[in-house]
Amino acid sequence: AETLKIGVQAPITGSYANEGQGIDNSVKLLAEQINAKGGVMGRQIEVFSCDDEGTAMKAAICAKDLVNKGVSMVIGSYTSTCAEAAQKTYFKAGVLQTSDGTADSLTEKGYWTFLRNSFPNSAEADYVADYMIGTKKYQRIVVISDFSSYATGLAEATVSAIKKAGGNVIAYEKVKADSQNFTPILTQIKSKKPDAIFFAGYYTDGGQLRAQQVALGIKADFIAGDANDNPDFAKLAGSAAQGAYIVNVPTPGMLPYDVAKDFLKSYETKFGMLPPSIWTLMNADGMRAIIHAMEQNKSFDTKKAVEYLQAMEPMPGITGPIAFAKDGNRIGSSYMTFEIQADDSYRVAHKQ
Amino acid sequence: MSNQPLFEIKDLEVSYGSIAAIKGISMEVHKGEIVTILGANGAGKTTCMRTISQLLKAKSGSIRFKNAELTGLPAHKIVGLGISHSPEGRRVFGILTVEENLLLGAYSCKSVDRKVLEWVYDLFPRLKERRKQLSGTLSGGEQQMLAIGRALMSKPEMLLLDEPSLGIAPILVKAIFKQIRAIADNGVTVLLVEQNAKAALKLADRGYVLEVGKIATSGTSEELLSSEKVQEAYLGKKH
Amino acid sequence: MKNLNVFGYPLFIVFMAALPLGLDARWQEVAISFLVFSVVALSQDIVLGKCGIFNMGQALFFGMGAYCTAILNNEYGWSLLSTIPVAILIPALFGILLAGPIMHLRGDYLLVTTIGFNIVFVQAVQNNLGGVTGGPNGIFGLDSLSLFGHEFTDQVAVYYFAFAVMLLTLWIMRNLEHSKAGRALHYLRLDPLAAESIGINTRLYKIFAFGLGAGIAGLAGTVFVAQFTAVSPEGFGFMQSVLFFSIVIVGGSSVPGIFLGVFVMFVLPEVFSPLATWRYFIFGFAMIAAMILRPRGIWPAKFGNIPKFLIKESNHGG
Amino acid sequence: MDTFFQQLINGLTIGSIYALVALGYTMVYGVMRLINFAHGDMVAASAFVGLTIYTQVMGQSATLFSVIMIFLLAAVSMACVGVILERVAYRPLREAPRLSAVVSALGASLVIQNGIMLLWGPQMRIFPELVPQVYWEIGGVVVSLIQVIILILSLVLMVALYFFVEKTRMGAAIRASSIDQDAARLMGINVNTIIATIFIIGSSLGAIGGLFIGLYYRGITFNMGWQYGLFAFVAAILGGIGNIPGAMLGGMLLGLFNAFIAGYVSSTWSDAFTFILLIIILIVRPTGILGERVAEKV
Amino acid sequence: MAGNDLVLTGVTKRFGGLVAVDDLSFSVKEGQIYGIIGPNGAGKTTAFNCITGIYRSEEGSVKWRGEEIRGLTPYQIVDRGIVRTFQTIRLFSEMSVAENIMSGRHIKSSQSWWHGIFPTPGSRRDEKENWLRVQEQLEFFDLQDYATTPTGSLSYGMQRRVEMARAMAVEPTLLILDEPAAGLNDKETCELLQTIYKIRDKGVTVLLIEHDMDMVMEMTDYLSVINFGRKIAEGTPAEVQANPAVIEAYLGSEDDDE
Ligand SMILES: Nc1ncnc2c1ncn2[C@@H]1O[C@H](COP(=O)(O)OP(=O)(O)OP(=O)(O)O)[C@@H](O)[C@H]1O
Ligand SMILES: Nc1ncnc2c1ncn2[C@@H]1O[C@H](COP(=O)(O)OP(=O)(O)OP(=O)(O)O)[C@@H](O)[C@H]1O
Ligand SMILES: [Mg+2]
Ligand SMILES: [Mg+2]
Repeated sequence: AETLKIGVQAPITGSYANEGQGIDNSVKLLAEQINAKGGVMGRQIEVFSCDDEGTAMKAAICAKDLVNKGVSMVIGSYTSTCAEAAQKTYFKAGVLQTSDGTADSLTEKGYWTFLRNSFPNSAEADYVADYMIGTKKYQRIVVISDFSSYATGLAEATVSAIKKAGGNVIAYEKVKADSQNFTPILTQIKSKKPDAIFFAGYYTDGGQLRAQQVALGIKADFIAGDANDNPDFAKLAGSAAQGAYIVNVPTPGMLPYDVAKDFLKSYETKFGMLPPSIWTLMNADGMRAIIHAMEQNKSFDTKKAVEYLQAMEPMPGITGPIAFAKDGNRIGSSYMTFEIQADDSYRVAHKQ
Repeated sequence: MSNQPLFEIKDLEVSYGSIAAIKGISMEVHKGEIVTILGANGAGKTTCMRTISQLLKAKSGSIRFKNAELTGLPAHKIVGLGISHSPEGRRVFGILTVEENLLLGAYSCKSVDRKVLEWVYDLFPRLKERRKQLSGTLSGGEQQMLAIGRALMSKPEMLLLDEPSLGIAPILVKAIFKQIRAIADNGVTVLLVEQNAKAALKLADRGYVLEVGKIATSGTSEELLSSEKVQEAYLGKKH
Repeated sequence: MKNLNVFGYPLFIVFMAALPLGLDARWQEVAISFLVFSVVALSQDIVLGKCGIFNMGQALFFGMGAYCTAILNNEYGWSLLSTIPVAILIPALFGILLAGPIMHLRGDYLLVTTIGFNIVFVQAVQNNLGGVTGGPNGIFGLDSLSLFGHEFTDQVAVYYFAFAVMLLTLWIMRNLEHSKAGRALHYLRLDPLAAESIGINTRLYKIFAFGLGAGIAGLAGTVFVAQFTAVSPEGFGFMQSVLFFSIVIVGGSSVPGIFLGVFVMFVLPEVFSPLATWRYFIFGFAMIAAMILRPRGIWPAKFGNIPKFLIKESNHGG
Repeated sequence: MDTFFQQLINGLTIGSIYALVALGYTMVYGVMRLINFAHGDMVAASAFVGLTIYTQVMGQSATLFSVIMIFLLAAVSMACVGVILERVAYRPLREAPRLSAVVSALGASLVIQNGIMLLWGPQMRIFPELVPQVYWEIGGVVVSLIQVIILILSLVLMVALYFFVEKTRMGAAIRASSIDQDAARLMGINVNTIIATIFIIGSSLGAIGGLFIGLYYRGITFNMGWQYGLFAFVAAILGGIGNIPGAMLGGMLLGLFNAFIAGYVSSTWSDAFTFILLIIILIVRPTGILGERVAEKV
Repeated sequence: MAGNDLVLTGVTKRFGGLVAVDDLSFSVKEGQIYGIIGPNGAGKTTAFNCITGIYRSEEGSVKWRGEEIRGLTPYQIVDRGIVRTFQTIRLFSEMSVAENIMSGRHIKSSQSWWHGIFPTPGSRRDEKENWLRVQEQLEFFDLQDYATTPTGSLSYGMQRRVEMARAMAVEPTLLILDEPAAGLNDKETCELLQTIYKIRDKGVTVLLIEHDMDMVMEMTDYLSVINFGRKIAEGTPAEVQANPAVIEAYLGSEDDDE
């Protein structure tokens, strides 16, 4: 019988493996749930996973691979870089792609096949700038990113948002992801006497940066972007985690919606743990939205599905109401700032 | 000659991969003798010596020393049994000093016997002069002396010498041969491989002539020196 | 040896020429990868296998070729095929320039310098050198293969492009074996001092090998771009170089050995892709086992490449 | 000026880790003329083994005793891995062409690296905070307890190793084996024992390096061995491979290069500049700073 | 200008503090078989290395046909017709005898490097011609039967012959041999002697180092004796043999013999 082929492109191994596995797991879980109810318009869902290892090249290869397998939509990837590397291939093949990648550039190319299921960097940047300048009134801000599209996008957007808000960015530095040793650059930063450090990269580096910042005696507040919202951040930073700030949309456990509670429960029963982060859930929402559109259209046509999504009223999602703008961006945003406590738990420090 | 040989080889065969280098040789050496093995290039002399030291493993046959079987033992056990080997091409430890080389020669003994060291220095006064010099910077002849001296450090009962005159100036060849005699007079049995047949036969009591892995002739030095065959092939009328 | 020339190669070529007809899209893609990586491995063989230069940075030239093509296409709109001369010349030139000052280094020291070059290259590309390399993400969404304005969307076209490049490489390898230059490489690998002492300018020929290897790898880079219409730094990292290095040694630095090596290293993993996580683990064992069982490689290169009239009936060995 | 001294301390800390790991490369190279590419992965493996010992054996206790036990047990287990590695992957290839053994080493590296991934998973694992985060600020320069421990312990180990190799009977046997194995056998030296010893020493030092990485940076990944292994290998080459003081010097210098280049020139170009500097040094001194201890005469 | 003469004047080569060759001068005339003898470590091989460009002497000059060749690289020196063999055999042991000899044709071949990529009819013809020359050498040295045999599996004496054939394939005017008889037994030495005569008869000048005094006395036209890098004597073999300095430093007196 004919099936509805859905691809997963995610970093199933590599540095972001637990995020990637989260995405893969939730797609499989959704597929199972839908198949149990008789599938999508009578078609069973068949899932094809491709591991992009968080690298752009592998992502490009995955894209070709998945297209060759004849999928009609792809969920993922986790990083903007990987999502971007695969975009054009999906676009050429008319395959829908929904990713939590937050780099603004993802929606700037005019590929109708791309649907962002998270909120773009620029939204986060505005929030961060407002929080740092408006609320905290920092005078000497350092911004650090790595080389990924996501991090550079977020960092650049933040720098310009801070400047627009009248703040003073004394340094904007880039670090190499996974390089572990950040002391040389932190030592240089120390000599500039900052009062806040904003880090736009991923948690694997963020935790170590924070630990080394404290070890070097740099007494600045550490504010980390959304990709640091992972339990490993605090574990990596060790006792230095306390007092670090993380900016993100609400954590899975905080989600007030019924859909969310149901989904989290089945996820936990099936996999014995909670999803690693909200990004997993955003991707699940992306998949739910596309299938919803197909069902409403009574057609598997991808183009029609997108047209429907861009026009539809917000539908209830795991991560809140879902709706899409004409450029494929998800509408809305709900950022907040968490402060890490001594026991590694979060305290909400500021809400939008 | 006593009836029980100190050292005995029986039907030894050795090969490199599929190439047979030694094709069944037997020989014996009695205590106190100097025995020489002669032969053209590639006859298998070095192969034979290396097999005695177990650096190479025999395909078949037996090698017995003081009634103990050597084949199958690991190479580093041989010197402990009383057989010392001064290899072809000297093989001194170039970045170690002369004295360090000599001390390593006594590695198999629990402790270094100062008397042996003095004896070696007596045999080769040049080595004493150069004690602290890196052995790699010695001239070829000095290195050869060092190699022999190093082999003596383990107080061997039998000494294997592989071409001690190779590439050595005539004057040093004479000096070295003289010391080999002195070593033998000290009660050490010597098995000597030489290219320089005339000199070797003058020194040795008996000899074996090896030809492509087989023993062609053997006998006392006098017999060999006067043998037609040996004359022709090795001592030969030149030109 | 004779059988290989009379039957082996023609059969292989005919088989490869007909191959895409029997494959679905996914396996066609694997087949293209096989060809591209074979060409790079052959280019590595010129440097490592023939000339004996311990080069662990061949991916650099592969990448440089790919980037030349990608940048010219992306920034200046050149068609992929028209970038070929640049994609050969720039890596070859770099190969020559880089080789110059380091060719006097011995084995392992050369190994690190070539690794170093590779790392410098990857970092330069990641840092978006000159603003054209696309940084760590690379360059995506390049044009497909086109000829005289006609665009080939089918990847079978890419396959035949790769196939042609492989044939060209094989032809050059063959010419090399039957020339003074090719022999010189063997001589200087086996004993540089002896080679120098019979009149071989070892430096010149080492640089020649390096440049030639770099040029061919660069050409393979163009094919790579045609296949993926994308480039990114990690495709040309040090790990890739290690793979090419291993292929040449595991293969035994002979042409059939290298094809086998590429097949084992790049195609088999696709066959066993369900075992993905176990793949490299098993692979490592396979590499060790291959070397232990066949220390000179699976299919060791043979010498004795001499004209018939020299071969006498009573010849020994050979 | 503070910044300069701070970078110096940072550079020396990481440099001494490189040096410890580099010793493993250099010692094996010295005797076997083999670049043991698996060494870096053993360093990584050691960190994971240490983590497991901490959670499974020591019951997550962070006392001084348990820290010492972690070091001892991890070093012993890596020494075993090293010996097995030599038996399985290198000994059969002693007579083979040199590059075959290199490829075998690369294979072993893949096996160990992916073995770690299969056993402990692909994600980053987090090393416990075994050394309390204690800092001293001396005139603007911050030195942490862990840095002091790493520096002192590495130095002690290196000096001990140097005396072992230069002044003892076993050391002389090691040096003799590294010059000429057959000649060493003729002296009654059991070369197999020597090689096993080399692997035991090298792997244990590497294991300690791995634990230092875990303690210092906390995040450990299955593939981090490549990164540290490569740098340590470069350090060994920089000093002159096969040369024990060379490896120590090379490691320290590399750590300093890294720190100063990343600090003063550009952190994004630090690897590139480090390698360029290395290449320049090699062009000027083709066998490393202290030179390789081999001489070929024609 | 004196024909194909090799003239060394005041050549000095140091290794660190060691003066391996010390102010050495001698001249080899066209057509001679010229011998160099001296104790081990006297600097003979080093002197050869200075002539053939493997080392560059710090002082002095090496003139060949009136041209200064000190400072040229080995391959440039080969290009001028000077070819050497080594004290330890350095053949390409994995390769066949024919290929080894072919390596000697390298410098005579008219192909340039790019012919290795794109052959031309001219380069193919050149290839063929050089193989024909290899055949000539195979015949000259009586090696036809071994054309395809890897040199590594030949006996030592045979390898010496291949090495000589390889050097002769270069068509040298001056052939430099470093202890060609080392490790040969008397019979093989005799054969070697005949070969060297044949080479000389082709008009090639021969310069050699040798420890085998019988051979040296028999064969050479003129001799230099070196000790500690310096020349201590020169002359015809008979003169040198009688020179007390040489006896003391090198030959040893007859009464040592017994
Ligand atoms: N490592 C090896 N591999 C293959 N064949 C070898 C090897 N070593 C020696 N042979 C062959 O074994 C035979 C005997 O060699 P061996 O070295 O024992 O001769 P030899 O009598 O010592 O000669 P020489 O006078 O040159 O030292 C020769 O044919 C040689 O080519
Ligand atoms: N590359 C080098 N580095 C250091 N010293 C060297 C080097 N080459 C030669 N020597 C030294 O120079 C001196 C002369 O050596 P050379 O090889 O020329 O001697 P030789 O006369 O050829 O001796 P033999 O007859 O033993 O071959 C020796 O003391 C040797 O140790
Ligand atoms: Mg021999
Ligand atoms: Mg010499």
